Amino acid sequence: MKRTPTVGEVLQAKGVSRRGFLKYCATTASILALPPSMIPRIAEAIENARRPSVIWLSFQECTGCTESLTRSASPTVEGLIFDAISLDYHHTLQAAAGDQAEAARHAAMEENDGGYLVLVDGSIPLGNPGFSTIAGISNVDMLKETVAGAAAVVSIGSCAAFGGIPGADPNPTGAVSVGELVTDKPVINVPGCPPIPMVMTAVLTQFLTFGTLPELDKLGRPLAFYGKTIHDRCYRRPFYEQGKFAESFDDKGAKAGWCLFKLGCKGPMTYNACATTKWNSGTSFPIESGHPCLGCSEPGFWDLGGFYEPLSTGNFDSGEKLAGAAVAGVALGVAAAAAGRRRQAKFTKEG
Amino acid sequence: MDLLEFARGPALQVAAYILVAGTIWRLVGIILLKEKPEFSEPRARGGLGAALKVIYTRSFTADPFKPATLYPKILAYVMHIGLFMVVFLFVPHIMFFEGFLGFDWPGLPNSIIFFGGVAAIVSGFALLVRRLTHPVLRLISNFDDYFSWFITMLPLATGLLIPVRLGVRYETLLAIHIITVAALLIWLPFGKLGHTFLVFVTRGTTGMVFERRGAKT
Amino acid sequence: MTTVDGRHEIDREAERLAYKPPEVRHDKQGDMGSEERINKAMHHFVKNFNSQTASYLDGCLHCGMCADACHFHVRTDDPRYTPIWKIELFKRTYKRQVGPFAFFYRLFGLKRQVTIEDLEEWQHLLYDSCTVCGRCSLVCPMGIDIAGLVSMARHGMFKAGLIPHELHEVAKRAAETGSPLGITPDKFEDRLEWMADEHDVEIPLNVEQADVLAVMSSIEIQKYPESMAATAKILNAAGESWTFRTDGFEATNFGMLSGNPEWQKEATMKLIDAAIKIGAKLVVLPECGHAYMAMRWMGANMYGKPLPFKVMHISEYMADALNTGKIKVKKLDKSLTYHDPCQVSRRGGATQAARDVIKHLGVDFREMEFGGDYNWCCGGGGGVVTITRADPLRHRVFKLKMDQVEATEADELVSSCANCRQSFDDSQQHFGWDYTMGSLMEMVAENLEERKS
Amino acid sequence: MTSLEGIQAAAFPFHGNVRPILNEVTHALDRLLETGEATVIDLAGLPFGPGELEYLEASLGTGELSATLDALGTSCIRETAFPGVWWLEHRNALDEVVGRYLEITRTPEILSSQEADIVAGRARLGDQLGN
Repeated sequence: MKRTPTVGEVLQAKGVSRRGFLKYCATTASILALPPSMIPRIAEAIENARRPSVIWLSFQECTGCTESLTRSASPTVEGLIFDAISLDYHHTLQAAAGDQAEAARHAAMEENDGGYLVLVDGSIPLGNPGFSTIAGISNVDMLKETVAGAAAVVSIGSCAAFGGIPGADPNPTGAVSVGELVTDKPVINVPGCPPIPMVMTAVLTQFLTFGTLPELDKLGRPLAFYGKTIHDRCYRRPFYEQGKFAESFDDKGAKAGWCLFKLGCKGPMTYNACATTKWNSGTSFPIESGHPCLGCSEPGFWDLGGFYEPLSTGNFDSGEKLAGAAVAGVALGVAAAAAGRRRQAKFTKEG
Repeated sequence: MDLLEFARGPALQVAAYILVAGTIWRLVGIILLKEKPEFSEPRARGGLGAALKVIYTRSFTADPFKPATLYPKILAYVMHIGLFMVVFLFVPHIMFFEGFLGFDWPGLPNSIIFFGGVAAIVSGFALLVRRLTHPVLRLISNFDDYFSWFITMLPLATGLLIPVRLGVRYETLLAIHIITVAALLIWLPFGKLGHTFLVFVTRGTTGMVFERRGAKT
Repeated sequence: MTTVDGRHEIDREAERLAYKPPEVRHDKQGDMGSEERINKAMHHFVKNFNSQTASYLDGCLHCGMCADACHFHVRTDDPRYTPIWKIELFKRTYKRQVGPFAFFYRLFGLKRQVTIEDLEEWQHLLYDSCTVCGRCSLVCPMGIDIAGLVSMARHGMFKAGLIPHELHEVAKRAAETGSPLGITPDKFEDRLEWMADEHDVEIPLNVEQADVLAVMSSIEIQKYPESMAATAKILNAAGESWTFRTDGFEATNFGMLSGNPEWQKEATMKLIDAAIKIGAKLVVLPECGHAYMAMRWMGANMYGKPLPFKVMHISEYMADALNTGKIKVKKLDKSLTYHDPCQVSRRGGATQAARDVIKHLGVDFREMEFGGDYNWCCGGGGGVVTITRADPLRHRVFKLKMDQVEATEADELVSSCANCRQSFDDSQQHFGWDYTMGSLMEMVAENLEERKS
Repeated sequence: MTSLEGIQAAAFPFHGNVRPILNEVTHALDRLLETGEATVIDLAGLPFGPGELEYLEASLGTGELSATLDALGTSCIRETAFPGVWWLEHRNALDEVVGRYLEITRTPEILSSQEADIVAGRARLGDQLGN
C-alpha cells in the first residue's frame, strides 16, 4: 500500500507559505462552522492529515448535486481539499468508463479497505432492479458491494438522504434513501436539492482533518449546518415578528422585502444553512431573491402540500363533509331533544 | 404520514367535524326542548333587540358588583382578550382561517401576540389558583372546570413554545400545537367551553325575558 | 309520623305574622319512602325544564360570582349559599335526564343520582337561604336567571314533600281557606267595615260591575289594616269605579312560594275569575312583592292566554294617577329613603314607579347606595320570613339592609311591600333598630289633596 | 412589466443585524483593554440582508493602516476607523471572497512574520549569501 502524503506536505510542495496556510485554516474553520479560536487545532490537524480515498456513486439523480459541487466557485481553497482527497471513482467526472471505471472502483476498495468514504447521490429503486443500473449492475447491488468496506457513507442531496423527487408520491420506482439500505455503517445525510457545496466539502474536510464524522441531528444531518432553521437565521425574520408579510410576488411588501411566510415559505421548518452560507459564492439565497424557501432539505419536501401554501394552513377537505357534520349535529340534537321531551312526558305522567 | 401531516390533516378535520356536529347538537338539543309560553302583557319590547342588548351589556360588570368581582373579572378579561389576540390576530392563524374562509384580516406584530399569549397563560394560572383556593369555587367546581382549563391552556402553552423551541424541532412543536388545538375543538362543544356559543343563548334569553318586563338586565 | 297537624297557632304577638315555632318540626310532608321522594323530586324537576331553563343550566361556568351578589353568602361566607350551588340538584338532574348529552351522563354515570340526604340538605339551601330576590341573576356573566331556577327547583321539593314545616303550613292553609293567615271572606268584610268607620272612608265591596278590582294581602288585612283604608282613599280620590270582592281578595300566593303549581294556579285563578266577573279593566295589586310576580308576570301564563284586563302594582297605579293628575298630594318636608321590593323593582320592572310617586311627594329623596334594581333584599322574601328556624340567618342578613338604610341618614323609610314591611318590623325588634318601615301607599293616602269638584 | 429594467432590486435600509454585531465589537474591545484577549468574529456565519454587510463596513470606516497579503490569492487586512478593530477579507486566486472576519486585537496574527517562514527565509538568504 503506497504511503499517501499529508495535507501539510501537499501544501508545502505547492509552495504555500505559512501565512497562506493560516489563511487556509481560517477558511476551513469557516467551512466547518467552527469558531475562529479553533484555528490552531485545525492547523495542527491538517498538517498531519492524510488523503482519504473517496468513491462517489450516482443513482437515481439529476447530477444537480455534482454540478453544485463542481460549479462551486471557490476552487482554490476548497479545491485544495479535493487535491487532498483521492476521488477514485465518479462516473460523471472520471475519464474512464465501463469496465475500466469499475476496475478503478474495485481497486480503490481493495487498497483502502475499511478506510474509504462512499459518497452517494440519488435514490435507489427497489421496485425493479432494472430501473437504474451502472455497467449492468443494479443500484442496490452496487451500493451494498461498495459500502461493505467503507468507513462511512455520505448521502449527498435529498434523493440519497430521503428519497427525494424519485421517492415522491406515488414513488413509481419504489425509491428509497441510502439510510434505509445501509444500517451497519455511519451514514451522514447532506440533504438539499442540491445541497450547499460548502456543506459537502465541510463533511469531507472534517473527516480529512480530524478523521471524525460530524455531530448529527436526528435525521443524520451535520448539526453545524442543519442545527437551525432558515427562519431562525433569515434576515427577513424581523418582518415576520412585526407581522409584515408579502401577500403576492409583486406587491408592496414583496418589493420592500417583507417576510414570505404567506407566500408559502417553508423556512420555519427547514433546517439548513442557506441563510448564512448562501449560494453562488455567497451572492444570495432564495429568500433574498424574493422566493419562499421550498424546504428542499427536509424529508418528503415534494409532498408537503403546495410550495405556495402557507405553512399554517390546515389540510381541509371540501365544505361538504363539514356540512355533513352539521346535518349529523342537527340529527343528534333533534334526537336528544326528543329523548328529553319523552322523558319529561313520561315523568309527568308518572307524577 | 408524519406527525405534522396527521395533525394538519385528519386530526384537524375530525376535530372540525366534531366541533360543528357537537355545537349544533347541543344548541338544537336545547332549543328544541318544550317552549315556555308567555302570555303576560309586555311592558317593553323584548325580542331580538333585547337579546342583542343584553349579549352586549352583560359583558360589563354593574357598579355594585365591581368591588367584589374585580379580581376575577380582570383575570377573565385578560385571558379572553389574550386568547382572542392569539387566536384571531396572529398572522399564521389568520392564514389558517383564510385557508378555509377565503378572506383575511390584518394581524398584530408577534411581540404583541406573544405578550397577549403570556398574559392569557398567566391569568389562566391565576384563575386556576383561585379555583383551587377560593371556598366557593372549590365547592362548585367539577371535572369539567379543571379539564376545560387544561385543554384551553395546552394550545396556548404549546403555541408559545414554538418560537422558544427548547431543542425540539419546529414541525414537531407545530404538530403538537395543532393536535392540542384539535383536542380543544373536540372538547369545546361538550363541556363548559360551550359558553363560547351558549353565552349568546343565555344572555339573549335573559334579555328577551327581562327586557319585556322592563326589568333590570 | 310524617303528616303534619295543620292547626298551628298564629303568633299574633310577633312582629311578623307567622306560626309560632313548632314544638316538633315536620320538615317532611306526606307518607313517602325515600325512594318515592327522590322520584317525585326528580320527576317534578324534569317537568320544569324548557329550552329557556335548559340554556341556563347548560351555560353555567362555575365562576362563582353569584356568591358575591347573594346576601346570604356575603354575610356568612358559607360557600353553600352560592346561588348556583342552591340549584345544584336541579342542574344535576337536568344534565342526567334532559340535557343534550343526557344519554352519556347516564351511560357513564357522570352525574351522581340525587340522594335523599342531598334533598334534605338542599331544603335548607332552596328555602331558608334564598329569598328569590334575583340579585345573583344580575351579576352572572352568562346572564343566567338563577332566582328563576330556584323557584322551579322548589316544585320538585314540594312534590317530594320536603319543604320547611311552617312554609308548608302557611301554603296549605292558603289553599284550604283562601288565605295563608286563615282570613275568611267574612273576616275580610269585618275588617273592611272597621277601617271604613275608623277612617270615615267609603270602601266599596262586592260591587257587581266595576272598572277596577282592588285586592289585598292577608298580611295587610291582619297586621296593617290601614292599607285597606289607604287603598280606598286613593282609588276614591282618583274617581275610579272600583271594588273589593270577597270572592277574590287574597293577592299573596303561597302556592308559588312553596313550589306547588296547582295551588299557585288556584290562587291566581280566584282573582282572575273575580275580575272577569265584574268586567274589570284593571286589577290593582297591593303592596306585596310576590303578588306582583304571581299576577303581573305569571298570571296570564296560569290563565293560559292573555288576561282581559291590565294588572298594576299600587305603586304603578299611584305613579300613573299622579303623573296624569288624577290625584294630587301635598308636598312633605322631610327626607325619605325607599326600599325596593325585589319582585316589584328588580324582577318586576316597576322600579321607576315608586320614584315617580316620591317625586310628587316633594320629599328630600335619599336613594340608597346601589338602590333600585341592585337593592339588598329585606331577607324575608320568597317565604323565608315564615320559616322560624331561618330567623337567625335572616337577622344576620338584615345587617346589610340596615347599613344600606343608615347610610342615607334619611328621616323616614318606606317600601311598597307588606312582606318586606313585616320582615323589617321583625328585624327592627330583634336589633332594637331606630328605623320603622312605613308604607308608601299610606304616605300618599295621608297626604292626598281634596279633589276640587 | 414590459422589460427587465422595470424590475428594481429591493433597496431598503435594513440594518437589523448590524447593531448586534457592533455591540459585540464594543464588548470585544472592552475585553481587549481589560485582559488583552483578542476576539475574531467570522462574518460568514451571520445572516445579512442585501446591503447590510456594506452598511457594516461603512459603519466601521477606514483607519490608518491597511495591508495586502499575497498568499493563495490576495487578502486585505485593514484597520477600521476604530483602532483595535480589524477588517480581514480573504480572497482566492479568482479574486472571490472566501472569508470575512472582524478581528479585535492589537495586531492580527496573520500580519506577523511566521516562525516557519522566517526559518525558510533565513535559509534562503543564507543560500544566497553562500553563492
